[in-house]
Amino acid sequence: MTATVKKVERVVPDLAMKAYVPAILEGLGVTTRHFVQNLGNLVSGRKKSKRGTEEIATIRYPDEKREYPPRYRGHHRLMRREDDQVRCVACFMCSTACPANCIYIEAGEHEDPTIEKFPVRFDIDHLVCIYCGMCEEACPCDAIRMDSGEHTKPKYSRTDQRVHLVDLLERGGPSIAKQGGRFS
Amino acid sequence: MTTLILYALLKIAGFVLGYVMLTATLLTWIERKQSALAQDRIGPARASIMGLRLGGLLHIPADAIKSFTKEDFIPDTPNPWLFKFAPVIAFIPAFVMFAVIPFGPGDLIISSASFGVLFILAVTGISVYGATLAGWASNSSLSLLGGLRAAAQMISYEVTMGLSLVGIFMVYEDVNLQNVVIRQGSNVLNWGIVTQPLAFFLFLAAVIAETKRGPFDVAEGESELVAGYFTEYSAMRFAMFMLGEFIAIVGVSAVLVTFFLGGWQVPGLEETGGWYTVLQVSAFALKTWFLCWLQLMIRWTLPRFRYDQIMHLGWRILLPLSLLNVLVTGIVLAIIHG
Amino acid sequence: MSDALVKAIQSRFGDAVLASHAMAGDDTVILRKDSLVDVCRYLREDPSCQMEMLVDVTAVDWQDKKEERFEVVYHLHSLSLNHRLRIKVGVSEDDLTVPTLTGVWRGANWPERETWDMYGIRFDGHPDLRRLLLYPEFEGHPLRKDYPVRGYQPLVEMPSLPVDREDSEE
Amino acid sequence: MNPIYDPYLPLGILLLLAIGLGLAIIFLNGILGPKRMSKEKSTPFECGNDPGTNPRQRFDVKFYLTALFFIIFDVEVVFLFPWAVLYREQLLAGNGWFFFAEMVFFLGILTVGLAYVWKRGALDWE
Amino acid sequence: MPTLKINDQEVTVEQGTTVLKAAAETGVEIPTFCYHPGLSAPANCRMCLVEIDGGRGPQLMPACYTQAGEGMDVKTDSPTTKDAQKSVLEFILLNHPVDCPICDQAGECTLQDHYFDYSAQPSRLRHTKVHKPKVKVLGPNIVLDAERCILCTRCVRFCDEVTETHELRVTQRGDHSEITTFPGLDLDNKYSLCTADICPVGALTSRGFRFKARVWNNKRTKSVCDQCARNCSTFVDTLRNDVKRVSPRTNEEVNSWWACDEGRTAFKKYQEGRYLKGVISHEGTTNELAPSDSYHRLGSQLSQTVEAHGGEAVGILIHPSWSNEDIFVAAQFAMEAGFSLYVGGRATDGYEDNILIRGDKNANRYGMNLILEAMGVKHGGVDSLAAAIEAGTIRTLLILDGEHALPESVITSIGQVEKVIALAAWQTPILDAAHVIAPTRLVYERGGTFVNFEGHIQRFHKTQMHDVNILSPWHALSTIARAGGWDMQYDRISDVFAGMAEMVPRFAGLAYQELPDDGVTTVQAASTGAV
Amino acid sequence: MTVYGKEGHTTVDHLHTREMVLNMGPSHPAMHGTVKMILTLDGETIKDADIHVGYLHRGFEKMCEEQTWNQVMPYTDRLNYSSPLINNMGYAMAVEKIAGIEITPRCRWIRTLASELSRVTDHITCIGAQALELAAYSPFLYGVEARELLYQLIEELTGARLTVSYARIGGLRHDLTDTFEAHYRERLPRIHQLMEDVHRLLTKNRIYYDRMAGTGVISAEDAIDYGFSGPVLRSTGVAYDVRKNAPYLAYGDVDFEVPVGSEGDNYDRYLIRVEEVKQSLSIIDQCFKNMPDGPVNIEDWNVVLPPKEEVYNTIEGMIAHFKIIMHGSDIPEGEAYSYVEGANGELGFYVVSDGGRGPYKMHVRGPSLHLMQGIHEMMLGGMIADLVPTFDSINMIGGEIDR
Repeated sequence: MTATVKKVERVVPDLAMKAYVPAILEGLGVTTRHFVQNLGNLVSGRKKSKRGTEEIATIRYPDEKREYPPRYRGHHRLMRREDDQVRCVACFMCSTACPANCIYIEAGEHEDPTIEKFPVRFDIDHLVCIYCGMCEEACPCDAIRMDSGEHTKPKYSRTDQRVHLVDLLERGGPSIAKQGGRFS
Repeated sequence: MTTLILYALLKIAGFVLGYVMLTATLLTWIERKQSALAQDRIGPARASIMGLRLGGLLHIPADAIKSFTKEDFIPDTPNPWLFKFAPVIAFIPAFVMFAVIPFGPGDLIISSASFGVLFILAVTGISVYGATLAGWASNSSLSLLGGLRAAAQMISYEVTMGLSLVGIFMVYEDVNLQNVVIRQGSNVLNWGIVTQPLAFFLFLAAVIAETKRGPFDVAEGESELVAGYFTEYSAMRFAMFMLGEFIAIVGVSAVLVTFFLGGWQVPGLEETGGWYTVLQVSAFALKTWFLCWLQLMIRWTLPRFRYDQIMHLGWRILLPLSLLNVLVTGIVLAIIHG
Repeated sequence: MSDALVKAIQSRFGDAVLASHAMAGDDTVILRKDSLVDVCRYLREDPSCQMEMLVDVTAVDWQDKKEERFEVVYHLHSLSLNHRLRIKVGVSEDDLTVPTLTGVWRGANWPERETWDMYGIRFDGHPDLRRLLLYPEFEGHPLRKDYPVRGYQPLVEMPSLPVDREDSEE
Repeated sequence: MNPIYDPYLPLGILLLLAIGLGLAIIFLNGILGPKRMSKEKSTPFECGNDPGTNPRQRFDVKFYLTALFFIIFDVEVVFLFPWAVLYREQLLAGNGWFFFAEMVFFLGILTVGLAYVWKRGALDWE
Repeated sequence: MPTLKINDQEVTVEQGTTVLKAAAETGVEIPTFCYHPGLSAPANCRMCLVEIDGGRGPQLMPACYTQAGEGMDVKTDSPTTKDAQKSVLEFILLNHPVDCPICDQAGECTLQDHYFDYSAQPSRLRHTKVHKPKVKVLGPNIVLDAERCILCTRCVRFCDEVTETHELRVTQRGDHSEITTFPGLDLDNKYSLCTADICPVGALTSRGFRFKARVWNNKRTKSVCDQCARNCSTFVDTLRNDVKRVSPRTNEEVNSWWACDEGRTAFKKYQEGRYLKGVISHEGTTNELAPSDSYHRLGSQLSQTVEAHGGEAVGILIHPSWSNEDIFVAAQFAMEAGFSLYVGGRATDGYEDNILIRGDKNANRYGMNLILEAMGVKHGGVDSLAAAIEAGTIRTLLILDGEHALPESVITSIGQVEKVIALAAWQTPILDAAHVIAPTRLVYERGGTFVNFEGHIQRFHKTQMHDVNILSPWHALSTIARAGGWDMQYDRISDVFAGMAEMVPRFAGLAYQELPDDGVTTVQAASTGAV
Repeated sequence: MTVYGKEGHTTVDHLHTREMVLNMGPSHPAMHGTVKMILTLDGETIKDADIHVGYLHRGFEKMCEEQTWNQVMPYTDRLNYSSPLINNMGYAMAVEKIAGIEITPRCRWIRTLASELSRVTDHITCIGAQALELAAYSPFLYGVEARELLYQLIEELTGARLTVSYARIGGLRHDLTDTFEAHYRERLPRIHQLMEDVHRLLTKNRIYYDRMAGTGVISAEDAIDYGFSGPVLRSTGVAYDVRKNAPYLAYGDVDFEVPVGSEGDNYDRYLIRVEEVKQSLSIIDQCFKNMPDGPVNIEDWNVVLPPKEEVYNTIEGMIAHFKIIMHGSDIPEGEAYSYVEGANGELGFYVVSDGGRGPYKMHVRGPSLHLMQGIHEMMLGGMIADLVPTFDSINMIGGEIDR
């Protein structure tokens, strides 16, 4: 295998470099450029400078929020059926797929024989969760999703980080995914 | 006598407490905000009183309150008293340095002592004690290394600092700072930076080293020594080092302005008195601010020297250069006047 | 390429090679324990092998699945000839020792320490056979199959260096 | 001298003020801050470990050397100041070259000293 | 003795062996749904179709039904066979509902396994599936989901051939076929849960276990049923330390493939009233005690009585459902201290049939007799206990386990005993009379050995764990004895077993750790030991 | 102790200074990734160094033995947390090697692209952190800003910035998004500009040069002997790069150069990383150009999860889905050592399968482990301050050493 090798060019210190000052001035030029342009942006309220290059990369977080991409894995939510019932049938796929074992489910028998099974309890411990998305991937009913677009918020106690069925359902909207052999 | 005291107090209040302390406290904010802007960040903006944020300015009182209400603990050390007073020792020299700096024409100088520059050199010499004693008294290896580095570095650059000023004195024939400023006059071409350009750079480097600021901050180089000589300090004692450092920044900027940037002189303005004085005091303030800004910018631009490189730079480059500067100044002056 | 290598070892060391295979394209020889160092030295020094780099050392615990419970696995790589070889040595539970390869490659040091740490296989002649990843007070060797996944260990006091206070008086 | 230019009194006031301010700040902190000492807090910081060695021991002699050099050179620098202030006056007075030569001689001694320690390796930090 | 080739491997089998079994002998697995070794082979699922060349050219034949013939050439991995398997699976899955999420069988479903192993093809169906009744209750223990049924008729055959109660039948035709009970008949025979076990899919499920847990999360432990003298081999499934299900473990020697409903649901009765702490009752007030303290309490009580009134004054009521080790330690303790030993136990004349269930509801009477006999311990029954209480010779009565079916005479007279102390795992009425109760472990929480009515010794394992401080009966007794000042040094069950094997000739040569999963017959052990 | 006598350096016993033993780390600003070095110092010179790792040990290999093949993926994210995508790909490749799975062409290119994205972020982090610990704060934040732009891309692609869990056995979790390339191109000029700023602040700055050049030197022989790889090995002039020596994924089909150094010092490593960032950006560009359309996952329901549409609506899909999640993908018995060029060097996965639901044995050959076992060679005789750039330039990652 002939590797295409490139020898990196080391800087040979010349007098200008040895004198410290030119490099320092150049460096100061760079930082000052950023400083001046950002100051201009800040004062004038522009997002970007006229050249379109300098911009302040950070945001004032709680006041201003970055929009998460659609695939962002955030707070879990449980979707609903068309009749607003919980879509989850307590199949335990998510808790099985979960590498962190953070999902606790208890199944119950539903009166409606077409639903049969539903979760009586559905707890996720967000302190244990590693937000890997395996549960979402493992769900065979489009019930659990992580696309709520919000991340898990800090809480004051450990128990508060254990979210329950109600919290999860609150975030969930109706899912339109067809299921159970009903092709559209 | 009473008037004398009152007048002195007025000047102290106006200059040291008003201008210097204000600038130093503002610098704690500016350091963060300026670096933030230079690095494409927003910087401090969180502290607020009822939604009012003032661009993060409220962080200054917030920090003060925090520092005051934190536990000030003293580690297990054989020298608790040294430990306790080292921050004060570090703080005082930076503070009293302003006594001999003229901030305006005439008697707008707290102490018009004729030994002005000697006082500054003496005071910066004393400031070595703060860091060294802190490092020693902390009874920690990291602190000790930091303290030793601080001591060696500061005294090494002290020599360059003194030597680079010799040229200034040769040109302006006085060691009283007010007189140096007056001799520089309102003509920019007669200012120290033009007549003694090399000395300016030497002195700038030396004073940055004296204040232990980047790129000379090996004494507190956090990637090696965690926080150097003040690793063990907490609460307001820790803040005193910081405050002392920022006051020292203002101090050395003022000294630089005085020696090299014409002090309170406004270019082209010969008269003094009345509104002119106000203008000149403002000019002094602005020049000092600019140099403060420059020092901060340098700190946020450059990497840190290694300790031996600092010593190398000080003894083998800056010292010979400052000797050379004296020699060249002497020759040039001799040629001009000879 | 490496096939030739396996043959070379076989012809040179004969019965030192217990078996060889090339599963998924990785050439493997299974060696007798006592000839490990000799074979490795040969592999490193012989111009036709030039295995300058010991890539990795680890072990596998076969518990009841194989006759010899442990298998120490070495991966070798030749930078100049760009070929690789895997060497395996069986270690039975009665004699948990393997000769060290630190004399052949200095790079064997830490991986061997890790293997000792995780499997309790002792490397004879290793200059500094301490635990690598776990703390000295740890009991057991966690990557053995009989070590429970949730094997909790008692908390230990933070280890500290002895402080020599006497020299301040000198 | 005009008493208004008396240099020492304001200096003294400022010094007292500095000391007072420094002590006051620390005193105030002592009152406002909590006091909760613990064994861990009182041990010197060494990355979470107990200290490896006692810091109170002989440290590198180079630090002492530096201090010595500083004293030598700084004192010599101070000698230069009066000379520097008078240099131009002396130039104008006409004995400039003699005065200059004096300084060169003095600086020469200084330089020789520097060259000596340099050559001897005392400025080598490894 | 025909010789045939299976995947080019020659094998000679007994005349009349099916190809399926012959293949199994060579280690080749042929997938099946309807075939069950304990039932007749109807060959109706067609999953076991393999390519067999019996001399008339290769053709697909059901391996479970076809007898091995001389010179047969069987190919289980030929393209034709594989294609047949895929087709059969596709056909079976045609109307199978998309139910895995709610189906209890998921995880141990033969259909899932076979599909994954033999097909893994996408569906080609884009039409609505046939719908059938979903939650159809067949009996007290069984519920049917007709959609999931693949009509293998295992359940029908089970009711016809094993229990011979004939409750189930297939009705309708084609894709409307469905399992039903005969009108007016419920599926409520004594073995009805076995139909759920043998159902290869999730059509028949256990109502008790329904939705309680997912099978792949369960921890499965080998155990032995202690509800009658049969000692059926079982699996105990636990989840988070909780017994969820007990199912039969195939053991030709004891229970073949089956187990009765009663034994399998017995664990539920232990879920309430469990003793996790020692209890002291004193004039109507009860106090709790740490387990270890309660053992000490018992020990000192016993030693006090012995000191005051001699060993005879202590009556000890042992239970024939306890394991050999427990009984051995109890007997040794009684001998050592001179206690009077009485044998209690559950009813001995319960329901009995000729399938599995025995009338004697005590798991280990055989083993107990072996031990007591070998040790020569004097022991009496419950009647003699009643007599002794009446006579007033018993000052302290130590009841071991609370599950004794005691005669009226004992129950009425027990109040006369000065001190009634007990070592029990869960609350029973008889324990109301006890003054001090020390907790011990349930049968699911400990290991040990039973000998069944035929002399077959089996080992059961610990399946769950509540508190390590609660000890198994043998260990608790050993601790109690030590606390009372007697010399009993048993801390490991294998030591107990070794001591017992030394003393009981029928156990000679056995070692606790080396008992096979299926157990051994002690009669044989004794005979080989004698030789 | 040496004093300066007539003969130059003479040892005088009674003037000795005690050697100072200094614990550096685990809780130390420079010891990122938590490592402890017990240094023996003579003044400021390092005389001896005993390196203790393991503070981030979390039983990775033990955990893997308990999980299904795909469940291991999130764990691999946390090996080299600066370039999680490369770890993902490395692990997936090892399992695919055992099973003999040939991934789809599009998947190959996406994996290449993702690996290179990760490499860029890793190198930028390393360059920035190195500057940061030499107190040059601005280059660090410019680097972070550039990295952030890429992290946002990674987030768009995978759903998370760091804990990506992107690869799957036999494919990937997602295809590229439609806007991915456009977003990348939009950000590229800014990234280039920021890297240029970093270069202007550092490369020719003498302070930086003095700190970096001639410090942390190691010879090629030592480096190979200790099992070094990646930029550290290349800085000694050995042109070893897995992407060239044993091309995997689509690396055989792209043009790039392997930068090597000559001195084996910190400065060379800095230059190599800067150059590799450029090369990687060029590879990414080629990936976009050459990437074919087509499926991302292989069509084997024994290995990859069926598409959701099939899972929801067909029993076949549902069963395959259930089986893979309950009992793991169908991977045959066997063993394989698969290695990729991680940002710090050869990242190898030695996986043994017993045909079960997950790895029987999993071993990760983290490049940092070998770098750390030889770091004392680079440190001894240097000053304590040199430790900082040296330690940074090998870019020690606790996650892959301690596992």
